[in-house]
Amino acid sequence: MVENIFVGFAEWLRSLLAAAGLPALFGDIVLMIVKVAGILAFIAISVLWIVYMERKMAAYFQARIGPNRVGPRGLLQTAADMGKLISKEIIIPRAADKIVFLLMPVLIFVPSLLLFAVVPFGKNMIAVDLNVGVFYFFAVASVSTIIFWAGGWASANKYALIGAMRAVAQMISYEVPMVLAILGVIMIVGSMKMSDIINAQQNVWFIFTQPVAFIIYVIAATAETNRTPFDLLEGESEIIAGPFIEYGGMGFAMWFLAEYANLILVSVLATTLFLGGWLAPFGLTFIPSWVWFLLKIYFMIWVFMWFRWTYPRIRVDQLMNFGWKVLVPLSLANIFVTGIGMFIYRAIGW
Amino acid sequence: MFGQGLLKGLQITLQELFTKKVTVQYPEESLPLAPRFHGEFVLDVEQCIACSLCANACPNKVIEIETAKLDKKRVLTGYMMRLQYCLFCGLCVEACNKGAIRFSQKFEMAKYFRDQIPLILYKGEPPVQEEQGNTGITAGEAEGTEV
Amino acid sequence: MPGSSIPSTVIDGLKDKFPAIEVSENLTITVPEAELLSFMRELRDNPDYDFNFLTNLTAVDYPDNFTVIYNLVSFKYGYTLMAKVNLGKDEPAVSSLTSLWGSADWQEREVYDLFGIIFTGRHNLTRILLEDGFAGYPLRKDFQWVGGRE
Amino acid sequence: MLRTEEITLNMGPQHPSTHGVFHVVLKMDHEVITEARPICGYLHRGIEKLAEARTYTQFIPYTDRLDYLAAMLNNTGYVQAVEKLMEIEVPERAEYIRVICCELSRIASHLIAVGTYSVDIGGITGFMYCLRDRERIMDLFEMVCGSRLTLSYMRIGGVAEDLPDEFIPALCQFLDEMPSRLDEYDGLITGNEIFQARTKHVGLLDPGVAINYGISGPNLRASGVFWDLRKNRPYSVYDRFDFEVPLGKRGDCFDRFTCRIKEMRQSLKIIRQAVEQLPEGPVMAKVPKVLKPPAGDVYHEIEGAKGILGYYVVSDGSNKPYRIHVRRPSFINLGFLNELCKGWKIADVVAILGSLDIVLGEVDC
Repeated sequence: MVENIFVGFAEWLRSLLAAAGLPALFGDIVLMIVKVAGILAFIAISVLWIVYMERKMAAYFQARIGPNRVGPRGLLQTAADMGKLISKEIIIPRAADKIVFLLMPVLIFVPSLLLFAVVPFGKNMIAVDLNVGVFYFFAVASVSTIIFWAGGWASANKYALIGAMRAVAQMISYEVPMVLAILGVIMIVGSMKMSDIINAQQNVWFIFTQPVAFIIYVIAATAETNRTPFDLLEGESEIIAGPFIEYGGMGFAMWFLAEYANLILVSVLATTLFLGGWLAPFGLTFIPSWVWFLLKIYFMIWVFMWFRWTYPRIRVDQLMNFGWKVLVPLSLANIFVTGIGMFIYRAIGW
Repeated sequence: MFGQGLLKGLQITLQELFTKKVTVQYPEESLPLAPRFHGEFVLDVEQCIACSLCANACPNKVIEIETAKLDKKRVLTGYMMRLQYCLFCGLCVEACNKGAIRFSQKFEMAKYFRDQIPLILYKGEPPVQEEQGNTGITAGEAEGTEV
Repeated sequence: MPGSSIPSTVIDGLKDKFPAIEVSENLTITVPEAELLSFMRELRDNPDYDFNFLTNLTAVDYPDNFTVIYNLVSFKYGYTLMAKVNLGKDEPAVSSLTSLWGSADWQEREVYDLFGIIFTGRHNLTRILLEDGFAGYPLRKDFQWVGGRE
Repeated sequence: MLRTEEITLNMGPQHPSTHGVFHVVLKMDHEVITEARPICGYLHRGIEKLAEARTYTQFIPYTDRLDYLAAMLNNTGYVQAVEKLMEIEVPERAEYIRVICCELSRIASHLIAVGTYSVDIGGITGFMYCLRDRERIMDLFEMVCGSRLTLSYMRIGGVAEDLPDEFIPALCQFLDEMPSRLDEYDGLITGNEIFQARTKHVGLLDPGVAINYGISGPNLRASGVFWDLRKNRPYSVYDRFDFEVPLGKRGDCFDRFTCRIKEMRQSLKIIRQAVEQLPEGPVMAKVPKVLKPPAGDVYHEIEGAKGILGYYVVSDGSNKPYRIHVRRPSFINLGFLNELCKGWKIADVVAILGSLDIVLGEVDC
């Protein structure tokens, strides 16, 4: 069965280890390692693929054809780029805080990796199905703000400093409406467990019951992932690359890839919360749940790319105004309306 | 109103996603060049009377002509263009009354070393007597013998 | 060209006010250096001429003197006017027009940079195109440059 | 209270949105600019000095390298100045060809202005579309004169060669397709709310101040001043064409941007009329092989793509110009940058600088 190919593999592995006479704890540990390895492989491959996809999509939106020289249809372009970036010399500015400067590009991956633990890839395909899944997601995701800031600060460059400050301001401001928007969904579900949220969408996806929340979420997520029109901390036409300006070679590649890992994560969350997660639409259940999940997150990623290659960049004060004066009140209003709606719903007692 | 322009932009980029792409895959395919294209120079040695009009017309002193006297007649013995200074403005071609110096359609003029850049269009032996040494090398062959 | 050059009646009026100016055939006005500022102020502020646009400011190094050239345009009437100031070869200096037209600022700096003509009565007269430590003034005819190709 | 201090930020000479090697020293109070000191000259090649060692004809290729995005206009301004000095009458057909080429050049230059402005604001796609369409103009120029960027097509007394046969059909096709492309830019860039939020009411240029600072071209017209030399002081055959001069209302970055898009539409209109009226005949006046203009000087202005492009030519009677000075619109438009940037943010500096549409080849000369 394609549907249960991964779950089945896990069961088979566990039974194999049990048959070999090993204790259950050891089986769990091995299984955990396999899961982590699988997720890491998924991240690595999808990040490489998404970089390629972004370049290809950018090209198609711009009437070009994009990378097409390395490998068939340019598929190995990102791999070749990575090869180049790895082989480059690591340049550390003299004034930079060496340890922080070198540590941050490595650390930036840690929150992303931690977050993948709660990603519901398919039916019964969550590494850890925490009962505070969404909360955990936001708590860990916020940490990356500090890493962006520390990386920019350590570079001892004014552009990096401006970019880092913008990163902090922007990410914190947009975390608020994002969390408030999701609160609507959590109110309806009554649980923060990822699998519960998905199962609550059996009948109707939350994009239809919570459209405002979805729009707020998409906007805030664009800001969280620093993509156009909210790519202020990179802002290549004003502060060039923001916090990453002094990074070259693999240091830069790490930041770059982490951005794409974050892009996957926000798409995952959008899919889980609003697009029904692994649930198949129109009863098309013959397609496995994890395929549906991948399709949905790639659709979300594509939408983010579409935004990026269409829109110009907003200014920093406008960004703040928009976040605090439009999105936050709007998301609060959404919670209010959701609350009233739920009250009426229960009062009628459908 | 608010949002309309944003949607319009999305619509335009979505349309472009499906239109024909304009990229030309250069080494494999190339665009047709205009007949007047200013490419590399060719010299019709038979036509050249070594009058130096081209060298004088050049704004940047790119052309270096060597001549020798043969029976009171000037004969071309060397024609070199220092292409690193060339503006490709076409004033030399325009100055030539005989149509000896012309543009070709060749535009791939990159060289690996700086000393390969000067374009030697003609390098002949100084004529000994009569019209013997004048047959020289033609332009096409001269390209291969760059120093 | 319609209305491009300034009518001779206006020139005559100017001559009455500033007897020291010389008007050539093609209506180019040569102004003594001492009267430049008041002459230009008159041109700008008098509503009969209303030369509100200083379009060009440059200089020429003639064998005997430096000449600073001012090209004025009146948007109201469409007049154009070329005014010249002749300066001595030694330490040429002329009063600045930055108080009248903002566009004089950069153009005077450019002339200073390339000709070494001092504009008095303005601030920030520094080199603009060449680096600060550049020796000599390249657009003077006696300027010798070193280097060049081969 | 926290103790704060101004920071000095070097924007350029290597910076993606200074449109070349241009350097602005920004003094900032957090992100707000208190002083923007422009430093130019990184691209100074001494073209005015070079002219003194060359003949009148030989200077034509150097004019290409001033505003290399609108080389035809630079050529035209120079040759017209020399023609004025020598009192040469240019054949009718050559004048029309000049108008066609100049307006194409203006469109090409404005396309770059519009495209790079889109990049400055952050939208890269608009830039690609503009460059894609500019390529069509480059192809047309290649047909006419063999070069794509540095054209050197104009000659003193006419143009270098007559138009090739395949030019007019290709041009007409371009004229037919271009309006829809301009609509596309309007939809993608101009109509975008984010773009409008970034540019409207930013970098306001008061008409009086603009005139005082000698700002010209679309930048001046965006402030609402009707001053287009093609209308106010028609040179060449511009008085025979029916076109409008687009004016702005507020004089902000948005007006400066939209003025360029509107001007492209007008240029298309002029080209269409010029093609219809194009007479037969020679393209070169009878001029001597060696040009020796009479001693004297002349100042001639045309409406360039970036503003008023003036050439001041002094002849001493020899075959080489005694002095050539170019009134470069970009250079003079830049003189007001400091005042324009004060009080705005870094992102706005990029927006303002981009809206002035400078080209460094012209600024530094």
